[in-house]
Amino acid sequence: MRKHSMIALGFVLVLSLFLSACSSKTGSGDNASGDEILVGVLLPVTGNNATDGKDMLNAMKMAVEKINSDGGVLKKKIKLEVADDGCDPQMATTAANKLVSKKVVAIVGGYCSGSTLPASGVFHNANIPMIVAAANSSELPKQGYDTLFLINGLVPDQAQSGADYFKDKGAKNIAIIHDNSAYAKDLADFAKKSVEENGGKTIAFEAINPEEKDFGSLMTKLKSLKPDGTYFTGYYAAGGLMLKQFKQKGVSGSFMVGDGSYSPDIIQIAGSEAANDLLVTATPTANFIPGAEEFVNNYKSKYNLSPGPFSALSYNGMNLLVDALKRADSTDQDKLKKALKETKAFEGIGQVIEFSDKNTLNQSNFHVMKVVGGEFTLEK
Amino acid sequence: MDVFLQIFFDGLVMGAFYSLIALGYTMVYGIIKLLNFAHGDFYMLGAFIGYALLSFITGDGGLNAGLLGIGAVFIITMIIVGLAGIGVERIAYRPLLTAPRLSILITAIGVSLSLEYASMIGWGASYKVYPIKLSKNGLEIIGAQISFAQIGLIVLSALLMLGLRLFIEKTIYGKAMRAIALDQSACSLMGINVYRIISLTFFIGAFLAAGAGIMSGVYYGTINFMMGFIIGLKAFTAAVLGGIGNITGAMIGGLVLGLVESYGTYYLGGSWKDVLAFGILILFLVFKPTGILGAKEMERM
Amino acid sequence: MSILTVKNLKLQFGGLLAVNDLSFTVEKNTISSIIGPNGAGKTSVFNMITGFYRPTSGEIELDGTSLINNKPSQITKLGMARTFQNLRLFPNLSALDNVKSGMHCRTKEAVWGALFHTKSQKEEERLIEEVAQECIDFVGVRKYMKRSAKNLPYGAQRYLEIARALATKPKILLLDEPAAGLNFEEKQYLIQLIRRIRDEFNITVLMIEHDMGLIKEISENITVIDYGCKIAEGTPDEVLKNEKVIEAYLGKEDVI
Amino acid sequence: MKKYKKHSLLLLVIVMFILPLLLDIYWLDVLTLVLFYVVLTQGLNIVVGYTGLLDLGYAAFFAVGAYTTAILMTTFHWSFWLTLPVAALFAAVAGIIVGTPTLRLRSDYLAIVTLGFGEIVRILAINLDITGSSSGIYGIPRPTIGSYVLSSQQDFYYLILIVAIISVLVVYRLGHSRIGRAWVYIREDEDAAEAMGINRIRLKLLSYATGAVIGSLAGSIFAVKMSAIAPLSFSFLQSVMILLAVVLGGLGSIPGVVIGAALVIVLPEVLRGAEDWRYLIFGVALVIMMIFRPQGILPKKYETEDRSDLDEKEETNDKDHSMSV
Repeated sequence: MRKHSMIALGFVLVLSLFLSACSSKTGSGDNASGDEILVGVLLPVTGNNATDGKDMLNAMKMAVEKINSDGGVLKKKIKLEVADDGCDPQMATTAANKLVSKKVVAIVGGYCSGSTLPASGVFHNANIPMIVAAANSSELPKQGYDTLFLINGLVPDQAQSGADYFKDKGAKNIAIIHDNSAYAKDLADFAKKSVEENGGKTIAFEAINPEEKDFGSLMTKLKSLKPDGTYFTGYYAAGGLMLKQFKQKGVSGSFMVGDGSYSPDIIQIAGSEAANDLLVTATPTANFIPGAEEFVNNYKSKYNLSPGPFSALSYNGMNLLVDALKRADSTDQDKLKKALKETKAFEGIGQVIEFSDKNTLNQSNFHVMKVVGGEFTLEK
Repeated sequence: MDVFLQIFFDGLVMGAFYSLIALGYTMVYGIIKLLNFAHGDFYMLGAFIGYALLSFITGDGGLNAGLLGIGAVFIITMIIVGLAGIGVERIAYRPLLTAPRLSILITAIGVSLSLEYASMIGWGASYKVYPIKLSKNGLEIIGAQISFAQIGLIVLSALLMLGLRLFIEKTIYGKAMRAIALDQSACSLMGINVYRIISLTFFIGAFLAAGAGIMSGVYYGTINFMMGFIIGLKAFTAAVLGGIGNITGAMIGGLVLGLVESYGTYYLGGSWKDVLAFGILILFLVFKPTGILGAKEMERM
Repeated sequence: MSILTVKNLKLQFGGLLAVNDLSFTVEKNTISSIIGPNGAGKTSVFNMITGFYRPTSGEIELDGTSLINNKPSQITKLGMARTFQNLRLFPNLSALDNVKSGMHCRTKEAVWGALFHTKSQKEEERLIEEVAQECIDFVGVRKYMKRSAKNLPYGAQRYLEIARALATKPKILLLDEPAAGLNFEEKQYLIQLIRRIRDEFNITVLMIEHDMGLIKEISENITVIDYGCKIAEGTPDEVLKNEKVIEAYLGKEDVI
Repeated sequence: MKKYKKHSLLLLVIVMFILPLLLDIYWLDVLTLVLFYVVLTQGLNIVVGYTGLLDLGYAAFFAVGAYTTAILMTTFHWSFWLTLPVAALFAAVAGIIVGTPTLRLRSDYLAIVTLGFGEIVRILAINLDITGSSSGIYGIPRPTIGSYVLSSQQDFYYLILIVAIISVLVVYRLGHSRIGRAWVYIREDEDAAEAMGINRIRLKLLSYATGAVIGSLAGSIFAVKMSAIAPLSFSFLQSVMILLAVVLGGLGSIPGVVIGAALVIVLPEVLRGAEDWRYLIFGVALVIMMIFRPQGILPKKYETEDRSDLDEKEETNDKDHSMSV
């Protein structure tokens, strides 16, 4: 029977671990609400998407630093509480619950749609407003949460801008490839719809595995289909390799990628030669935005890095939250929700934010970019 | 026809990678009946160490390394990873050689996790880009294109495999390996240093996997810390396909798997590729567990 | 009256003919033996009779029922139990749990009973416990009952394996070299044990053995095989005088 | 003695029921996850711990439960409680489908085949429309009891707690029955078990099916708790984590496996500060564990008598009769 006393002991140990851990945590949480406003950040800071996640976090920290040095908001300083969602739905819910337990006032973040979806449900249940800076699957607004605000353009808009570009260039036969991630599949589905509505034809609709490296036989297949344009909706790691092999195989037509691949890394992976003429549908980064020079320079001098694809959006998201806090003049969640909803022509870097009745952007800001000489340029 | 041939070449390139990695699997399994889950991670380690060395000797990531330089990096990397293979065997597997199968399998999973995340901490989670650019030139054979890089890749892996074959068949060490595969305790009674031969086996397995790793880095251009996982599983499939424990079988199995995946991608679509690979694996394990080249086992009820 | 009949049994491994055209019968309530030099195919015969090997051709009948194409577990249920040449106990389990395994084919409670502790399940568990303890007492290893099988002295492990086989309530018990590794006193005890199995339980015993002294003492009937063929049959005295048998063993074993 | 054991278990259950009142929502969520793992590990414990069949694709059964419930509730508007038996049935069938071809395989081949099946299930979930392909299934309704809607963290904590207690009970009772003993006999020595009249094929399939049903139960609750499921939750890494919990705790040992489940979930949370280091620490810990304490933290004891009670240590002249697989 000694065994059972050991079990009991083990359990008591585990439980005391819980209790001590949570009591210390809640304690610090209460302190934070004294002269600080705690804002939750939900981003992938580990794992495959950590690069973009950290770029976003950097921009948010920059925004918070500026706000706090300007005297903060509601006479309090902003403090960030970062939780890692790892782009994994299960990790994301735990991370979201962690943020809720810390009594954050609001959330900024959300990179992968796949993990943002379940997390947004947690925040909705806790009535905490969430400003989503990057994730833009059309499934997000479909949930109808009044706590969820999307400041990136939506997938259908992006798909439309890609399809329109193809139409303008007279490209009719389009091959669409996605990487089976929630977001890429969504974008691919809408792209197919848009292409066909524009009178074009989807001659191939293919999926790849995101970790894939060899697209030899897929490119052989594309080559035999002779597309006028190929649209890859997945992320840059696979996008770069695919582009390289696309050019190696000499597949006809132009190669376009979605904003998941909008990163200088895609040029580096494919090589600047192969990346020439690569098209990207995306919301332009700060570099292309008139008036964003200051942001870009500050970012570069602070982190010794160029801003990532979603840095500007994250910066805007944080500033929008502060703006709404000021207008609400309270950290009360219902008031904050209302203030966010009533945002009128908030001027961020490269975008003017106003929400539709579904809490999505009234005005999409997607453009087509083109790589020339190893650099992204604004095409349309 | 040209498309058919083109897919054949595409499959051959993938198959060459599978074969090289499958060799290590099959050798280790043949000798100590250990399913070395961490084997694919030696491939990853090879890619990363090759990357680090290239960056180190040239200062610019190997952009201006001559052919000789690249060759040297190739060999040094393979030796370093080979030694890492010995290290892993000494630390993690040797204490467990007589332990139940389950323990050693779990250990292998632990080693795999450790290698992966140690690399992630060392080199970061994002994709690293090999800066060596390969020429796009190549030959055209009946309408199908095959680049010199692809030819080089296939030739190089064929040479490595040929070397291994000769080593196993002609040298005293190779003989000792084959003997241990048959009866370990008899070998130690005959005065063969079994542990040393096991170490050697791990060295060679990791050595070849590392070679495949650098080749993949140079050929595809990107590496990351998880790159060894899926390819490790595929290589295992290749080893089973050819008859596990059988060196020639591993080579053939790799090529067959590469071809099957290549044609599968073309006709069924890329997302079904892994289902195809695992489906084949299951079918073989169930209906012909001894593989293409394996002998028939006695029927037991 | 015969309980086990083997007719024209043949077993081929690839090109090797392990058992060739073997026929013999075992009479009810006898103690019989199969002997032969090493590699003669004795254990292969046992493995075919108990269903572990599928014979290439031939017929095996237990009490008039054909055993061909039956799984080992079905054959055990039909009333045949066996022990193994190299002890095959369940090493980590207690001696008692080892013996309980024999009762599996004589009981029938399934998941339902286990989950809800039904009355019949409790009854059955009591029965299993009772029979297992009886068998343990019968072979005399009660003092090791609660210890892991692998921690038992070697002799006790041998007796335990017999107890486990008895718990299946067999009509016939096949012992594969039961005396291997036992010392003189232990062998004497084994002889007593085998006799008691036959006399008290009316179980027929068929064994493979190398120890001629032991065989002479308790076997009533002996079948000699060499290279998979039967070369002699009869009482110990008849068989051991047979020239073919002497030839087969010559210089190989310290016969007689 | 028995009374003492009962009391401590009862105390434990009471503590588990009171805990939600003391914990903040984050730790409640972590504890809920631990309980999910308790259910999953108990299921896997039957397959790996009792029967000795190494299964590296157990997450597949978790997936079958989650997807069955999700599809029935969203597309066909079934009540949650009605989906449970259907999910269990599907899982049992899936278990038999996985089990049948693996029956004749050796342990490490078996591991690979189950891994392959696990991956196939995940890839199917990604590629099929009925499973919502890669984005999975969203908006799974909350279960109701009468007019009460289970929606808060607490509700799901209690739901999974009850299921965890039931599954522990089920696995305990099965383990101490004729069926459970037969599983262990198969693990210890398949041939000897067969010779004792145990139909190993039928019992192995029963083991797979029972394990699968328990796993699917966890999956069904997971679906309604998360209200959204995606293929990523049913990856190979998930299978490995469940297996780790079983092995760390001690194969076949119910309390051990419960502790293993708690460790596997709580450690990464505690190590969250270590971010990138945690999986490395995990990997190294596994290796060390296997070398120095392969039987797990709280191993199952089969000797019912204390070794120290025996007067002398007798020479055990046993030949090597370990499984010659």
